[in-house]
Amino acid sequence: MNEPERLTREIMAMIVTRDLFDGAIVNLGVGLPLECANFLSRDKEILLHSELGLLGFGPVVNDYRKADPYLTMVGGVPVTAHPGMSFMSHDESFALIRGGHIDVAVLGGLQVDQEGNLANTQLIGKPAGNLGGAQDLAYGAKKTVVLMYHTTSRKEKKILERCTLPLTTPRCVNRIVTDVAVIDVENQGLVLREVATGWNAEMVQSITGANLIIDPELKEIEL
Amino acid sequence: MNEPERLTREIMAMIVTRDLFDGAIVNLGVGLPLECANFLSRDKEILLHSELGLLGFGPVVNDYRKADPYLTMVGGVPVTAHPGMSFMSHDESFALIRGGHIDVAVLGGLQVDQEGNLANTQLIGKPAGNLGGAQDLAYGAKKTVVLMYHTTSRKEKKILERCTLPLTTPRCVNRIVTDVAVIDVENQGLVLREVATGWNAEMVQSITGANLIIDPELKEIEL
Amino acid sequence: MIDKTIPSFDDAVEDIHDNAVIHFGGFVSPWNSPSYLVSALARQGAKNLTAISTSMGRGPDQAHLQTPWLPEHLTPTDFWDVGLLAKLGRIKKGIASFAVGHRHDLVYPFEERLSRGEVELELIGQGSLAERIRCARAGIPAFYTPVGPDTSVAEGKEVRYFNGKPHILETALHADYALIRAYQADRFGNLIYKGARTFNATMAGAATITIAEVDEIVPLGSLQPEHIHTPGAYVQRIIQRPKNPTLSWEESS
Amino acid sequence: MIDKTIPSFDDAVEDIHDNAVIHFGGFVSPWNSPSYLVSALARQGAKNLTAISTSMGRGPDQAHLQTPWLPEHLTPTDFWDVGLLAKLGRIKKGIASFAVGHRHDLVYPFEERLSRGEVELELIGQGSLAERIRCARAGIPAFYTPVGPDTSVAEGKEVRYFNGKPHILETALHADYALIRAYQADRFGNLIYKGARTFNATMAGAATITIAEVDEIVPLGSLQPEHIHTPGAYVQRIIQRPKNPTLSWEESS
Repeated sequence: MNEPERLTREIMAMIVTRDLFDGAIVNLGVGLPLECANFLSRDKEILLHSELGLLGFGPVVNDYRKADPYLTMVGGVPVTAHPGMSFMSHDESFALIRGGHIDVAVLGGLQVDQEGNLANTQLIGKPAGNLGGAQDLAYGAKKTVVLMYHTTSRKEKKILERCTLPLTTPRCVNRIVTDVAVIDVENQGLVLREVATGWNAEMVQSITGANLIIDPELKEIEL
Repeated sequence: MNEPERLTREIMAMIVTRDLFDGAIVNLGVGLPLECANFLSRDKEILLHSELGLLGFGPVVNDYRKADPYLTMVGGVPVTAHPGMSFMSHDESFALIRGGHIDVAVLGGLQVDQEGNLANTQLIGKPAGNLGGAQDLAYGAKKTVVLMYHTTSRKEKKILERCTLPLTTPRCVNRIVTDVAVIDVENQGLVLREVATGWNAEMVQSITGANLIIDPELKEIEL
Repeated sequence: MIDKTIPSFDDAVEDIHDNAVIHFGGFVSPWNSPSYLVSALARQGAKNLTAISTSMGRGPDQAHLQTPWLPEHLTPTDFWDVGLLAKLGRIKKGIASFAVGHRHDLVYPFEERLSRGEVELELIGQGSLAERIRCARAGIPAFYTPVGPDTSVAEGKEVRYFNGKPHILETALHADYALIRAYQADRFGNLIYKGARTFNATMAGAATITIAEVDEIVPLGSLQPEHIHTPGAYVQRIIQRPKNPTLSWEESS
Repeated sequence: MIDKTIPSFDDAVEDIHDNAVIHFGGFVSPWNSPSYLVSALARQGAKNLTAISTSMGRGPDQAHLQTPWLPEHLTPTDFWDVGLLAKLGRIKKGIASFAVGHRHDLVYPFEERLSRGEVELELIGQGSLAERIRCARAGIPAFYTPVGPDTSVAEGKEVRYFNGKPHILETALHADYALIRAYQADRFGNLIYKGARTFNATMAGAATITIAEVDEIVPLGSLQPEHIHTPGAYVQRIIQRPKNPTLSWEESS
């Protein structure tokens, strides 16, 4: 049986931004999560935070000739100024994170398990990992969303009963958004809330390494 | 025998300011120590710090009609703006103190003993004391100078073998400047360095509650 | 749309409940005290409050004494501090570095009640007080400080040696509400202070709800990003002081 | 008279000794890296250094890759980071949150030496790194953080419960020297940053000697007191970047 089409990274990002509330303070990890910056609703005021000491910045700069070199988020990505933006030191930036003042952290993931443990820092074949600010964000944010492909490029499962890679942060993930499903981490386990068009619960379960509890109101993903 | 004349509060303050080095960052406690602000050498740049988050302010305002209400030091005393002045929060202000970035703290004292213990917060007849920032200053400053009258208004001794009042900070005092003498707290005990005109070591010892080691180069106080 | 502006001081403190723990910002001056928030809380009536404040205040009768050095036109009548609430019997416990008047003839409301055993006091040095509040903002539950061993503040606290010196364990002081004062705010809650930032900037973000009383609310974008002292993420409510001072704390504004 | 201005970058780092512990400020961008201080230290030759830095750097060959998104006129050639020192074999130990290239084809000098077992690494999350450095500035020897339990950073560290949750004890990271970058300074050492203040503002004051490389030294009094981010009390030396960029780290400026 051929697998139904998976969602694009753009659609995946839009699922995350769909659920952000007006006024939310949001930190987007590098890579896939950063895609969300391009799909923020114009009807809502979302304040983006970046670890190096930047809050409330505007969209990523597309025309790099217009980039202000003093205004970059993590990864050196140039962003635009926005009314109400503020700057701070690295220690204050992480006081903001650790102190619980970030509403939503959107992070990439290598593995997530049914307890909400997150592994996203291991680098295969490297003598060490990179921790960055992921531990603090995953712990500190009021809600942690992992945005990742459901399986690896080699079709290995990434949602597991128990992570096999070193943990970034234990018991921190609230929601997993993938290219086929939206899954919430609840006390009783992983609850499948939404599936991509053409997918059903069985098909999602077949590429998931932990038992999925099917939401009685399971829906097709809509934006 | 009549006691020789004691020094005025102005002269006492001048002894302290005489010894401040160019560029020193200095915190003056309320009361007597604040008098030093009026006698800072014009040949030296001394940066005054105040706990509420103020560094490098100018002299105390004499003509209160010219006072800027947003610019007051501890005790609500209005001070003047000065080039190079900066403001900070209370937590940063005490990071500066606790972190060892203040060169000299000049504090008042009720009692000092031969170990350099300081008691200066007890309020007789009150249900509690006021700690203020004295504990942090006495601990954090690189040098702690106590500026106080040698005896109480009832002629009680204030320099003792061991403080009888509750301690503000243990083992913190480096120098005691009084209205009759300059005494350093050294490992071996209290060393009498200077005496006021008309006073000698014996006379100072007679109003001191701890043994004074006489500096072989004992001098008359000069400004 | 984010707009943290509250229409009245009464609205700003409406939900403060009995037994609440409250940070009171400022440093005993009319120009850095959240006076209108204090007076609104006095009218609102919440009681059994735990007050965290550098000073337990002078109260309504003596507040004006704070600035005897100022000419009359610079001595505002609308200066109220936590002493007003102590006077009214709303304070159960104070956590402060200044608890009493510094002269024998200055006896403040909290001090009176302390003498009569009606209130509880935790006296703590200003630096540890500031750091404990900053820790609440920063999500740090406890830290070791070299300030305080072998003194009254060390009583009952763990002592531990680092670098051969004794340190005591101090814990974070989180509050339900922080009442603070700033100079300017925008609707995101970004704050700028004028002069020394005192405990106002320290307490912003150290409570579940931070309420900032400001001289002026300015349009979004007026505050330069580099100049903002407290990012709006730390502030839940802002309210502008009245242009014409009210004469009594009993009068709404 | 206070004047913390140093005439040359070589003079600024002259006394840095072998085995020194050094904070390197910034956050991997030419606009916040203390590039000229790093290059002067490379020329000076001090070795067996312990480097505390958010990233162990890209080194001289790959530094320009940091900003591939910028047009050429905004891609400066005078960008050097701690990776230059790693390349030259001057680093004994790194304390960092980013230790290696984030792609397989990006292998940086520190990473190469780490693979060969020539250097030691203490990997720590960015928030704990920042707080440990801030504690050094603030005279706090140790604190408990909720970030890190049950992960690699907890190894060998004390675990303690507060509010029913595990925390680990982290200790202050003081350095002998902090090499930082700011936008403007006056002769007192007061600093203003442009944009996000990164680790530069965190490290200022966390070392015995803080050396600030700035775009511009301005006359005393030019910086408004409310706008100063780092008070001069935290800074021992300041030095202005050259108007015309040097082309190689081997060239003095």
